[in-house]
Amino acid sequence: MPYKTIKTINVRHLQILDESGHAADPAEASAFSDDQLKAFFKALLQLRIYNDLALSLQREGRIGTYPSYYGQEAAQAGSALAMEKADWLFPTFRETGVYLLMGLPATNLFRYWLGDERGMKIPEGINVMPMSVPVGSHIPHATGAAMAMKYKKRKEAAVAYFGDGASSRGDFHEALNMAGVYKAPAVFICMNNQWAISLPRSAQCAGDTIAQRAFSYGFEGLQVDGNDMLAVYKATKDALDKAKSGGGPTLIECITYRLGNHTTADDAKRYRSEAELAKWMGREPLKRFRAYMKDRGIWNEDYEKEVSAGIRADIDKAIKEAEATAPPELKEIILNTNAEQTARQVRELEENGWLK
Amino acid sequence: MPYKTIKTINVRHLQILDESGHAADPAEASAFSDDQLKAFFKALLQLRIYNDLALSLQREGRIGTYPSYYGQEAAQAGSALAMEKADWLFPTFRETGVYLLMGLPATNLFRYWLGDERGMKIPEGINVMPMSVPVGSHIPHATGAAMAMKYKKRKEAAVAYFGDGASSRGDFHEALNMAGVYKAPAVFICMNNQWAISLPRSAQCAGDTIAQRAFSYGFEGLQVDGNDMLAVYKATKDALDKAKSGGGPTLIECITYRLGNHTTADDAKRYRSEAELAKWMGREPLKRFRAYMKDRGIWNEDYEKEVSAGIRADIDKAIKEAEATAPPELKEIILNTNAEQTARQVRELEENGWLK
Amino acid sequence: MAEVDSKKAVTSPRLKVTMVKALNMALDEQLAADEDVLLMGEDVGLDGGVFRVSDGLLAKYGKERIIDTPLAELGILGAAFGMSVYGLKPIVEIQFMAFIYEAIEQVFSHITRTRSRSRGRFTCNMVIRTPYGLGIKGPELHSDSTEAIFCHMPGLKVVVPSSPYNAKGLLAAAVADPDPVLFVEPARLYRGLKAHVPEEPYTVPLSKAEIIQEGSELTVIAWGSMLHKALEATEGYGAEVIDLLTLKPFDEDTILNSVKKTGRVVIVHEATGFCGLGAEISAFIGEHSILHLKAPVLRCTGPDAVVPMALLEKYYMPSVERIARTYKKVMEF
Amino acid sequence: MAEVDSKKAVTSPRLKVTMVKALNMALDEQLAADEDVLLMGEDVGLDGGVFRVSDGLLAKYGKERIIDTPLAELGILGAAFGMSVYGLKPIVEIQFMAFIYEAIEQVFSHITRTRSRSRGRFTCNMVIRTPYGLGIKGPELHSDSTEAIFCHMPGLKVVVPSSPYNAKGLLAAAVADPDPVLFVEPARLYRGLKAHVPEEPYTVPLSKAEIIQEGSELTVIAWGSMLHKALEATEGYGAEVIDLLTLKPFDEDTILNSVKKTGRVVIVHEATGFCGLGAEISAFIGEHSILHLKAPVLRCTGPDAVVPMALLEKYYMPSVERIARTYKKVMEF
Ligand SMILES: Cc1ncc(C[n+]2csc(CCOP(=O)(O)OP(=O)(O)O)c2C)c(N)n1
Ligand SMILES: Cc1ncc(C[n+]2csc(CCOP(=O)(O)OP(=O)(O)O)c2C)c(N)n1
Ligand SMILES: [Mg+2]
Ligand SMILES: [Mg+2]
Repeated sequence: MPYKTIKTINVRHLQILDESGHAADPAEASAFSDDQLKAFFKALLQLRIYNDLALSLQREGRIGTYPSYYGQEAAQAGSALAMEKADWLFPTFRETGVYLLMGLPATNLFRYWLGDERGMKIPEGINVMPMSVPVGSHIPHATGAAMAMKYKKRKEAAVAYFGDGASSRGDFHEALNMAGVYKAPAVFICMNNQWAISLPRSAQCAGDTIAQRAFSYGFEGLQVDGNDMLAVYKATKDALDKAKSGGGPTLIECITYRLGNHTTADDAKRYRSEAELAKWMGREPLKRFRAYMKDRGIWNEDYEKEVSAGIRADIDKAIKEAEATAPPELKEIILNTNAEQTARQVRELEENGWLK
Repeated sequence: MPYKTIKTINVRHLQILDESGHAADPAEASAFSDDQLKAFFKALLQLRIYNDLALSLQREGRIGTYPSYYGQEAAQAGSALAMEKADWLFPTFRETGVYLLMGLPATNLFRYWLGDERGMKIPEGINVMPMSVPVGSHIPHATGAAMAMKYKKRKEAAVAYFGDGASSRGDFHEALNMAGVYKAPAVFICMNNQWAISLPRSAQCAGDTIAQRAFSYGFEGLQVDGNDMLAVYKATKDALDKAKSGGGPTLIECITYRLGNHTTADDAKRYRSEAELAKWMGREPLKRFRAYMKDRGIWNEDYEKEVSAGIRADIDKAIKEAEATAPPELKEIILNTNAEQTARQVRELEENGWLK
Repeated sequence: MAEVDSKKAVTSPRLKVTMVKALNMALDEQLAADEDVLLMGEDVGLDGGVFRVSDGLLAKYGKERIIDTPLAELGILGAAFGMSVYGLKPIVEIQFMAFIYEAIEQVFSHITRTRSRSRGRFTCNMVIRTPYGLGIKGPELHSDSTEAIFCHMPGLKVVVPSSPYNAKGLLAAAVADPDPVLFVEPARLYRGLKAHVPEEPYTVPLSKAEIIQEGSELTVIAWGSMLHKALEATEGYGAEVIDLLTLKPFDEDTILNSVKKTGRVVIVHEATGFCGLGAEISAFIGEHSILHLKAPVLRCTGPDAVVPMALLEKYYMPSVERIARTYKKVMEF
Repeated sequence: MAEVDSKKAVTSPRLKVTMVKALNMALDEQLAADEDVLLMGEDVGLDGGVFRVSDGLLAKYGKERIIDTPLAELGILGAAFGMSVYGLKPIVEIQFMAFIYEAIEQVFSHITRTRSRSRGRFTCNMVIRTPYGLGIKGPELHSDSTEAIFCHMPGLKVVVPSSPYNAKGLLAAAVADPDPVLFVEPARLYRGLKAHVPEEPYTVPLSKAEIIQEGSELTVIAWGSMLHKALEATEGYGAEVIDLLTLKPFDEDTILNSVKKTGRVVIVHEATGFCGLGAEISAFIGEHSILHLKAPVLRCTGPDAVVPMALLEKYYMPSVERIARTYKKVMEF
């Protein structure tokens, strides 16, 4: 045979808790302390409750179109909790939970979902970029920020979040390729929730995994059980450590599932089966985590009630604050376009009566 | 260990003639008949001579900027000769040799290099698109044409040519991904000539091969010795056959080398070493093919002289014809913009005196 | 919202439908009439498109003709280009206008240049459909109106319907056109108005504007989403309202004839003013009709600012009041 | 080619240099002055850029600051955006203007919107340099001039130098500007003219036009590559010639003051006319100065056609004769 094999690539997968929530890898699982587990559980609950409340607000017409992340809480929380304050995050519109955990006040988020740009005025000290709407287009930003960190010789990493759909976009490719070339301290987290609106993952790309794409860019890609908070945390942490110690980028494909509609403007029943939904409902991250907490003897109903109540109170307060915020002034339409207003902009502000 | 391997990918390489031109795989090599070899040799010579003449014309100021393909003749000829008339080709500006072998009159090519759009008015019956200048941007066109062929249930394939540089572009990714999804009868031929102007392949991407990228799109990518005409021919033929029999796309990475400057406006001495050039000069395709012809006892100097003379006469005639062609009429500036001229265009034609 | 029921839409049987339905009917007709017509884009299949313009077409024509694509705008337009030079007539849906930006190179460097580049050997019979504009309280980047950018691309036609009737007829004409057409649909009007539309196929010609209201005091030029506001704001004036319909190449005669009559012009569009299409129309009128002008040609447009999200959108978009103020300025000059 | 030696370029020591060299000096100064300034693009390193604008900088500043990138325009601009929100000041070279098209989404959806989107938390101090225009007998797509598209993007400044002197000073000002600037360099003038340029750093302010020649009969507005032809064609008229320098936002006062004086205007640009920047300038003058106009504002531009290759380029580009004909039309109106 004139053909000879010149290269072999192995794609790895990480799971610590199995689908029912028991330790698939007891050694790894027991490395997490009780306190850590409790903090993780609180984060999961916080994300679940926020999302539920946001959905009700939307139904009541109190916020605009909202993209639920129901089912993806472990992937969001597991990765976010692995970050350090100095890391820079580049999320999409579905990473509401990541914003919350990185410290963005819930008030900001509710304002944003009302259609108020001020919601994405991220407070100084929180290095999370505003939600990126054009799918995939923000991935190169993480590469650039990571290149900047490397140039500045800072022990930081840049993290991009994006979906399975986004992995089909040219920006994904150019960004990961450049990150590989410059060995940039970047972590690329693909939230493979099996759907891009109505397009199933199988029709998004013909490759078996999205993770394996990383090898063409000269670094590792791995698959993680995205509904297993411990696995997501560990994979993210490992990737961040590697990035910060000069090991270059990593692509992490979190296998998860969007249990809700794409957004509140979508009706997933048009394109996917009840059976599929039921199957994934069985692997839902909170239930799994609860089961493992029980195994560890650190969960009971009262405990969960108490934690929930605290979270709910905080979010309720944030909703009140958000709704009590005065609407943006009309001059805001123009004022943030550039640092200084042009003559034309000044005229427009005056003629339209936007200065008052 | 919580990590487990879930997928293994093997990247293959094809060589039939070794670097000195002797059969690396005697069985495969001897499958080519003497007549075939002679036709291949003629093609290689034709390409070499055309390129030499084009370079002299450029030096004499008789054509404009010209991108030499010196060193890449086997990759161009080996792939082009594997095509059928009904296949559609989407080449770049460096595939002059492919145009010649697909039947585009050399006159057209010389006109084109003079800066005359009429040179790319491809005659009916030749399914080769005009040279694409924005690197990478034409790759999706092959995917689309292949999808159309499949829809029309025709046994044809669409072939895109592009460089190692182009493989960094988003269009490459989106095109190959879509081709994988639709199992389109497409063949993607990457002419990895080690350089994208001054950027070496190693700085273009950190992956070991460009070929391996195909696996992320769900189909095979393989590396071929691109200075081995037999290997290129066989790989292309196999890929075309696979495409036409419903097997989907293939990515072929031809490992070759641009022995000349990027274009006549470039000076490769600014960025690459004499030693590297010398190394690749030793693997130059024509010399290798000649050596194998000798092994087979079907080459001698007189034979080559005779073939060369015929080729040169043809090209000289084409140059004369090209130079005797009347310059384009001025109305041509506007006439081909759309099927029918708009009122404004008619005014512009009149006011500028372009109608005469 | 005012109902614009074209005078031409009088043949029977007629259906009272939304623009979404009218477009759906047009697509259905085109697909039925010519097997070389395909529809492709994100979510156009089972989902029927996020605005449901292609609802039901997958079931009728199958997934080889109603092609759900990966999330890859440049791949989509690039592949559609490959299909069209091969001989098919793809209709591409780009989910929102701002999402075509990744693929602008395909439009500008290939789709619009292939006829010229190949001196006519290869042509591109393609229609790119995309919704535009504010007024739907969409998330960020769901409300752009950047038609002017595309109008600056030689070789491209740009069309904007304003009613169910002309949406159906213009889309048919766009598919029939041998050159590429960008067909920009005002999202705010998708379901905001219903009108009678003939059931049978018909075309509304490209490059012809329609005079929606005759008048002799003021010429108002608008299209798509702004047309109805511009019309509403004319109350009290004898204004002639021109629905441009095809933005590039626009109907020069209809504009100049009206200007000759009125001597006063206001152009209304939602996009930011600087280098918007209003500038071209104004410059064109200045070049050809300066002696007829009794007042400056004014534009009422979006400000020189980033398109806002829901809370500010109704201020960014020219309102009936703002438009009326502009008319007043021109009338009182 | 006429030499435009700015009156301001009188400080000594002075060097007589090409625009390429002047830009190289400006880059060198910026890199020397601020370690947050980086240069990135295709072939900007060892090769010194295909026009040699960055010649020698790699040796001086190293490959961490003079970054040779993969062939990936959207990746380049996207990464540069990430760098700039992080706090660096990248200067990006796009090899030819037409090759920015793949990356337009980065410009339009991120680079120009981040200040607005984040209400000032994140800003983008980036300069994108790219050569434009015909006259270099380049291959296809090496001669586009699509500045108008970028002028239509709120939040972006667009600058075009016309001489070695202003190239150096404007580039310095562009780097200093806190917002993104598209810096479009006339390739035809890269080596076509030499002029005296101070060795020390200086800036030429953005948003200020320069009156290159004073006059009272006719206002001529041009920039970059066309400026010198427009100037040459004024022979015989008392024409005031305005070098716009910053296209967006342009210097309104200089234009209006001149129009007030002359009452006659011609705008010259190389890009196709339809929705070109000439349209905006003409519309603007019409809006603000109609009573001063003695003749229509005319544009002398490229035709509504695909930019041609070498053999036809000199016809597509406004020639001195074509420009002079346009002046005549306006003068004789
Ligand atoms: C460039 C672009 N194209 C289309 C859209 C419309 N759109 C919004 S989300 C989405 C699907 C995204 O899928 P994926 O990347 O898997 O993320 P998910 O929504 O599943 O979280 C689409 C098509 C968009 N926002 N941007
Ligand atoms: C989109 C784009 N960017 C930049 C260029 C300028 N350019 C022309 S060829 C080239 C290098 C191409 O490298 P590769 O793809 O390896 O092809 P090769 O020239 O080696 O055949 C560059 C940067 C271009 N033509 N198109
Ligand atoms: Mg998804
Ligand atoms: Mg190459």
